[in-house]
Amino acid sequence: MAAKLRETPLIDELLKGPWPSFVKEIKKCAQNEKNERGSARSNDLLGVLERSYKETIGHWKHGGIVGVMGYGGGVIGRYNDLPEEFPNVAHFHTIRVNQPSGWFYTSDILRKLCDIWDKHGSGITNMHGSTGDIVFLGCATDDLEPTFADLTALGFDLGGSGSAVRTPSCCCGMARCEWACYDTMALTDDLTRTFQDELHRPAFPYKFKFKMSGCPNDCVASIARADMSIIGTWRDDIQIDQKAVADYASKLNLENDVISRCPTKCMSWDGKKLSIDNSNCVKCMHCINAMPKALAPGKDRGATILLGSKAPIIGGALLSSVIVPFLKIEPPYEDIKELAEAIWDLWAEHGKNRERVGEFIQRIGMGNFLEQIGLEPRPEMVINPRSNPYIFYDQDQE
Amino acid sequence: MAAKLRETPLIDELLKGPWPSFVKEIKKCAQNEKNERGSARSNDLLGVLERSYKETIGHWKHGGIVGVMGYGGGVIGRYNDLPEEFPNVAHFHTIRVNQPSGWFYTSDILRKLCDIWDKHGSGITNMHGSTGDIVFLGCATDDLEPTFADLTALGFDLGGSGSAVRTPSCCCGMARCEWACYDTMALTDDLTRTFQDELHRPAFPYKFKFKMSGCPNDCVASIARADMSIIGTWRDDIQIDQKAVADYASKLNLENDVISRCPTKCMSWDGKKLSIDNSNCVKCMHCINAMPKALAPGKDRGATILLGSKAPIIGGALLSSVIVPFLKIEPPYEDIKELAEAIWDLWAEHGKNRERVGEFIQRIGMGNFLEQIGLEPRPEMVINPRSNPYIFYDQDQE
Amino acid sequence: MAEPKKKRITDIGPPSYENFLPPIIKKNYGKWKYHEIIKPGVLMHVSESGDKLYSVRAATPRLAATDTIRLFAQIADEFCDGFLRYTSRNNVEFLITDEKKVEPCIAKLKKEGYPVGGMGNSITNIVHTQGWVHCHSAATDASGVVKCVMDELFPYFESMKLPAKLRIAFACCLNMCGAVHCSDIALLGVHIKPPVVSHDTLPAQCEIPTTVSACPTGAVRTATVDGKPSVEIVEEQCMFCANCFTVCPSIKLNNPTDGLSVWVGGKVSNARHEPMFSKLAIPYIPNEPPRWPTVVKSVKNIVEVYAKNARKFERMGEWIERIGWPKFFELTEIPFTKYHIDDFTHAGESFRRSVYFRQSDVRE
Amino acid sequence: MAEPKKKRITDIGPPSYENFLPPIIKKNYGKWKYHEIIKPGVLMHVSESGDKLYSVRAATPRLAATDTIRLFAQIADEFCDGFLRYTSRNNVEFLITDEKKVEPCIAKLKKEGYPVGGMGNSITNIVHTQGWVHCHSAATDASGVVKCVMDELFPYFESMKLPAKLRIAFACCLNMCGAVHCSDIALLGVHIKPPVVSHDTLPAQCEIPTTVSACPTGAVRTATVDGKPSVEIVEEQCMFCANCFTVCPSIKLNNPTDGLSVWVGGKVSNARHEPMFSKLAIPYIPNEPPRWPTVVKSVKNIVEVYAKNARKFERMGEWIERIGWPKFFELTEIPFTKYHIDDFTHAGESFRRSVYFRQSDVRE
Ligand code: SRM
Ligand code: SRM
Ligand code: SRM
Ligand code: SRM
Ligand code: SF4
Ligand code: SF4
Ligand code: SF4
Ligand code: SF4
Ligand code: SF4
Ligand code: SF4
Ligand code: SF4
Ligand code: SF4
Repeated sequence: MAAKLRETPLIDELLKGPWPSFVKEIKKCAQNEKNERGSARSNDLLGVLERSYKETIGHWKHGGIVGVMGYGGGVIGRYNDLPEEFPNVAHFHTIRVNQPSGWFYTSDILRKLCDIWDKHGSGITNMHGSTGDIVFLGCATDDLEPTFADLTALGFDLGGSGSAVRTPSCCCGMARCEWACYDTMALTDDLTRTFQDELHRPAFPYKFKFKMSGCPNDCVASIARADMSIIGTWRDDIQIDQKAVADYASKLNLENDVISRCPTKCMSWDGKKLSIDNSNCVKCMHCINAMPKALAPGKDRGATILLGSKAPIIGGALLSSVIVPFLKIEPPYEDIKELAEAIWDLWAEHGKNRERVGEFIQRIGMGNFLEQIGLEPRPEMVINPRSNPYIFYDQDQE
Repeated sequence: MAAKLRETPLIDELLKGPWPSFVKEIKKCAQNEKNERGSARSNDLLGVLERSYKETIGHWKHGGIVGVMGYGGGVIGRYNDLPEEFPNVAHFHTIRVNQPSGWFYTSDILRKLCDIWDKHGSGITNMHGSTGDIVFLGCATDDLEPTFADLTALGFDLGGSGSAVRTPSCCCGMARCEWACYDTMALTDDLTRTFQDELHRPAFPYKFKFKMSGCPNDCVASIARADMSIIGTWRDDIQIDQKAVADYASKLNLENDVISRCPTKCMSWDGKKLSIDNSNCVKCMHCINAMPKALAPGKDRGATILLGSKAPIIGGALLSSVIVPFLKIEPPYEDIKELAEAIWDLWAEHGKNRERVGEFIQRIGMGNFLEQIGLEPRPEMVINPRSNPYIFYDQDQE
Repeated sequence: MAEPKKKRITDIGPPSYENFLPPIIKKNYGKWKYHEIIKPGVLMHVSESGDKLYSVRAATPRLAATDTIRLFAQIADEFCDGFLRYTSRNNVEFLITDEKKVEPCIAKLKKEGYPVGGMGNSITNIVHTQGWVHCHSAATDASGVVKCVMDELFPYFESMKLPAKLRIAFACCLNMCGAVHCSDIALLGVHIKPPVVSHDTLPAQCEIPTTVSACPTGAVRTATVDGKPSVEIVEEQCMFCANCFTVCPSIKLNNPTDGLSVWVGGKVSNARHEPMFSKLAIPYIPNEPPRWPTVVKSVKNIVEVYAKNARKFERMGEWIERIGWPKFFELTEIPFTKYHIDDFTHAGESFRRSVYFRQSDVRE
Repeated sequence: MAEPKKKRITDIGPPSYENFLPPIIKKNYGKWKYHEIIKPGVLMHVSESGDKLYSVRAATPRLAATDTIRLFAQIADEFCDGFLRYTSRNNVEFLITDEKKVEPCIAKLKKEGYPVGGMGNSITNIVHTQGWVHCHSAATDASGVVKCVMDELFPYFESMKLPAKLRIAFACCLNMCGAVHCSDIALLGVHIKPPVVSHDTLPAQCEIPTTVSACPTGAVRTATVDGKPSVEIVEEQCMFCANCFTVCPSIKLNNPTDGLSVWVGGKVSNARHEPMFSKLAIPYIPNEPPRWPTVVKSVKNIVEVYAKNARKFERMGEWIERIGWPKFFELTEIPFTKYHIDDFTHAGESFRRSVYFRQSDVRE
């Protein structure tokens, strides 16, 4: 039977209001009769949180090295700094469980995941973590291995942490979106499987994230949050259904809402026919977004590969930058895998500790980087050529 | 009588073609009968040049410290590395003579300048140097002081060199341009006079250039080439002569050439009347440039003051950046002078050797810089606020 | 109940997504033709075959009890043959084939307290992080602030009346796990006091060279304290990034003076305008639990000014770019301070290097 | 002839410009109403009073013999009551009040070899520097290259048929005295071999710490050579900026392998588009005196492609921005190399951080 709930007047204020309440979720766990140990943990979590709310300061300490046998990642260690007062959360680790591509589930599989977590942990989850994992929040050190055993038995495995490949993620792509220029879910699944070793046994200078978006709308924020961003695009003409355009013309202000919003002004509408100068289209998606029934990406589809985005620590945030302007994305994806491996080899050898790929490229120079991984320089890789005159001319040739 | 001209088959190729030839100019000097010593110098210069053309390498050495008494600048020392072969250009210094504002001359004053230079130097000049000076090119060390005496007697003085204020320069402004938003020539003249000491006696970490342009067309490239750029602008409404607009409408394609080229799209033309949303005008000048008879800058005129442009050595080139969004420019210009002096005081104290003001501001931070010189931060100073989260929060206040 | 010892399974990766796709998706995979948002929170995708899939999107607080997940499973069984998915922003989507089940599904979700919306030109769920619930690094709570902000912005979740999508993200420290660097509005926990070093424990817990080199500004210096090797912090050089804290457990940065900053104008999509970073709007707001009134008010103000002034299809950053930052500060009445002017490595790139700006005609 | 000793005059500054203004300018100072370019090289300014001033602009090679200046003085006497001025780009302008004198003045100038033009949508004089005529730092000649380029582009000086103004600048080394960093087309002398150190003379001539710290990449290191203090150059780290050479006379950088690079798309004015830096088009062309055929051909090619493709009022940089750099390289047939991708301090700012570019539909 679950223990009596702690008194938490401050965080109880967060039970009010229309938005679903995380405090209610923690309380559900604290009152979960199926899960006695877990409910005690959740109850102590309420206490810790109430205390933080009173003191305006957190009560968690640096994690130590905890994990499951043979894996270097997948678990984030976490300890409380008030273990006397809150013994049930003295250690309160998280387990990152690799989600299925596109976050599709059946009710059946979700229930089985819940069973495992109720058996071993706090019952608190994040659906999902910011990288994409199913996050089991609040596991004692001793429970890690049994949880892992049950997870693998169900067909799940851990996600990444530390200086390793991180759990790849993707938009729903072809499963439910008409704009997907390649099969994001299939590629994500394949890369995840191919790079299990790189994912579970950190061997890089720092973390490496993959994110796949099916089109330039970039619904997994790949360009901002992935060391390798694979973003769908096309290189032939936008498909136009002129009749459907005409229908939109009666609902939308075609001139204001579409034509004049095209960043390269490459569209025109004569009242009857929409024309697009596709050679000047930068594939921004706006016109297609605005008229999904009338327009669609071209038929010669593939993706642009970009490298290097990351959060600001420590040189400032980066967005990914173009490394392969266009690539057809087809199984078995050997070209992408070889590219990733070539990059890792170079970076593993020459990267500094805690230096992300994006920072590494900037430090050694894009020109050198391309030469090392065997890619040709292309003007699509830059907004503009250099403006400073500090050119490292090769000395070995005239 | 002038010596026999040296044989210069290579550079003689540069006598051909429609563009006026500098080789012809040097030859004129080498044959100048009024100036025997000077013509010998010019003749040797032809020889040096021919040699460089043959060997594809220059023959000038680092300058030493040469100059006129009591001045730290105004002369660039220059020595030849083949003094045996070309004795008349063994030393071949340049004298920078401060031009009158706007480069206006009378035939009379030009002749008098020529007389001085024929008397003491090679007869070769640059009209003008890149900073704006009248450049006398090719003076022997002993001739410096006499040249200077004759120049000052004529009412001229030296320009700047070294770590000092450099010769200020300006566009012709109100003298001959209808767009001048302040009197560039008067300000240039006044600043030059006020800062004679700073110009002649280097006391800064590095050079400091002033350039004044009367409007955002910036005909002296002030924003690219001056540590302090003073560029005319206005803040009320563009003056419109609707009748004249209508006249242009028959010559220009108003829609394509003017309206659609406005960077903020703040203009419209209904076939009869031109309207401008002046609150969105960024004072780019395009519409005014395109229709000078119809449009003119507003009446509430002044200037924007910007700081810090420079060539790339060594951190990369900079353009000047806004420090005072708008200032009325009126004699005696105390506000501008005080601002310049406040900047120099700070920079002289904290600047590194060979650090230009633009680099200095970036190193110490614009926020600190503004605080030190007593200016308020204004959003006009930036393209956008910071995107990195590395904020140096003050510790002395809560 | 002890289970019989089995061979240890490792490196299998996640189960294939194919196991979890509803038949309508399997059939129409890669063959969707177009979509329509038929009402707030309800997407209809139409396939080349004419098949129609209805997705009902409901909010979650992301932090979910197993019992809540079970509740969603039950709802999926009731309306969607057991098929559902989560989105990249922590919403849950019920994948319905039978149009008639759409309304009952919505009704059920609302009844259980999981409102439907976050589609089209709305404010959807806030991408966020751990905060005081789990992370050692947090300068503020995450879930609590998110809850208070979304309570206030709730009408924008349930409707589609904004000029464009408005994405809010939250991160509790400068590590920015919520990837707030490219959001229309970003909330970011900040430390504003320099780290405190435990000289006693440091020699045992930290690698001193790593700690020294972790500091991007060189503010961490080696020092000898009471005869023992340690480090000291040159306070004027610290900009509170917490990188020294990340690598050394004997350095403490959390402080009751911690608070939040507000950033605006970032985006990720390529639509119309290239992706943009978020830019600083408000440098510091103190932590005010439990309901963070100042943050909530500030965000609401920015949303309302944007909603009132932006043109159709204009994301926050596009709008600000059109009107100019001086106007943004004027309209929102947020004071512009020296903190807004970048002074880090690439600071100079953000200086206004032209005379190309709107002159205000207010006399000085 | 010895003059009597006078008190030494210093710090008087230049004579006041007021001494040199023609009466029509004094009268109408600040009261000009509008202007017209009545034909190539001839500006007419009309004042509020109705007065008209004609300015005839003639090319000079900048490097001028005193006799040439005397010639200009004489022409000014003949047509302009002795009034003339120089422009910010080394042209000379004859300030004529009497319209009837315009044509004779032009005729005289042409006859003397100083052509009239450089106004409106033309190519005006090339801003340039000393080159082998005077500077120790020069990687190439200045006046010679300028002469050859302008000989070739001469029709563009005399006409106004370009889409917009096209400004060319020239600098003979990376110090860029010609301020080539913001020009439509810029020619820049470059060294491509590392400096050579005279270890013999160095101890006497150079301050070693200054020399070491002058190098932005840390390629200059202290060294002991033959028992004497000196410096050595780490060749792989050198990008040939010549800064060590500037501060130390015992370092030599000039080399017969020196050459030129070509840059495009910069501008200074705020018209339509903010000022822009020039960007690298051609990394290296060897010095080919006396007529520099490759440079001339390359510049001409760029001008012609621009002239053919740009829209009215579009400066080089605006045009390239509209069509995109890949297209620029395609149209000009200039190869894109690794040198074009920036790798200095702010390199990352020039990377394409979006998928926002024109996809060429050529199969890979
Ligand atoms: C759990 C999660 C936040 C969440 O609530 O969702 C998370 C939590 C932590 N992140 Fe993160 N990061 C999480 C996604 C991210 C993301 C977003 C993404 O992956 O799309 C980013 C920004 C993108 C990027 O990778 O740059 C991110 C950027 C960081 C950084 C800064 C890295 C950088 O190069 O700038 C750190 C600092 C570090 O690595 O030392 C960090 C470090 C951490 C640590 C391990 C704290 C630390 O300093 O050791 C956090 C553990 C928190 C805890 O105790 O629970 N986390 N972290 C996310 C992972 C869940 C999952 O696996 O699905
Ligand atoms: C004569 C002149 C070039 C010309 O042919 O017109 C010139 C000539 C020299 N410049 Fe310059 N600069 C001249 C205008 C410029 C300009 C243009 C301007 O002022 O508008 C610039 C770019 C703008 C700027 O200031 O950044 C310029 C940027 C430099 C630099 C790089 C400074 C920097 O901070 O990046 C140097 C290197 C140095 O200072 O050591 C330099 C150095 C030099 C030296 C003194 C060479 C040296 O390393 O000591 C040259 C002497 C040449 C000689 O022997 O005749 N010169 N120099 C120009 C001055 C004439 C005059 O007084 O009117
Ligand atoms: C379900 C989801 C993908 C997934 O696999 O999970 C998704 C699904 C769709 N997105 Fe998205 N987007 C999703 C996250 C994103 C993100 C990522 C993010 O916000 O972190 C972005 C980038 C946002 C940014 O730029 O900051 C994103 C930018 C877009 C855009 C571009 C909008 C713009 O004008 O900038 C579109 C086009 C549109 O809506 O017109 C779009 C369009 C769509 C469409 C219409 C695509 C389709 O045909 O099915 C889907 C419904 C849109 C809607 O919700 O209004 N989606 N979409 C994600 C839902 C998140 C949520 O729960 O709210
Ligand atoms: C005489 C001079 C100023 C001086 O005091 O010496 C001058 C004079 C005029 N400029 Fe200029 N500009 C002069 C150098 C410049 C410069 C500086 C430079 O080139 O180094 C610029 C900046 C160039 C740049 O952006 O790189 C400059 C950018 C302009 C512009 C903007 C053009 C644009 O579209 O970007 C205009 C407006 C126009 O022409 O429509 C302009 C317009 C004018 C007008 C029409 C102004 C007027 O009403 O009198 C003058 C005649 C223009 C013409 O030549 O076509 N002037 N003008 C300079 C002549 C140089 C020469 O001999 O060729
Ligand atoms: S990124 Fe493109 S393909 Fe993927 S879900 Fe978003 S709109 Fe669809
Ligand atoms: S996708 Fe974007 S760039 Fe291309 S035509 Fe449509 S709006 Fe224009
Ligand atoms: S900068 Fe403006 S005011 Fe000065 S000459 Fe040029 S156009 Fe006229
Ligand atoms: S000056 Fe420029 S911004 Fe202002 S109205 Fe004219 S074209 Fe538009
Ligand atoms: S943003 Fe910082 S405090 Fe929040 S979860 Fe990530 S590392 Fe922890
Ligand atoms: S918080 Fe950051 S800036 Fe401050 S001392 Fe630590 S690492 Fe250095
Ligand atoms: S650009 Fe270089 S070589 Fe040319 S004059 Fe200036 S310093 Fe001398
Ligand atoms: S030329 Fe420049 S980069 Fe090369 S050694 Fe000298 S200072 Fe360093």
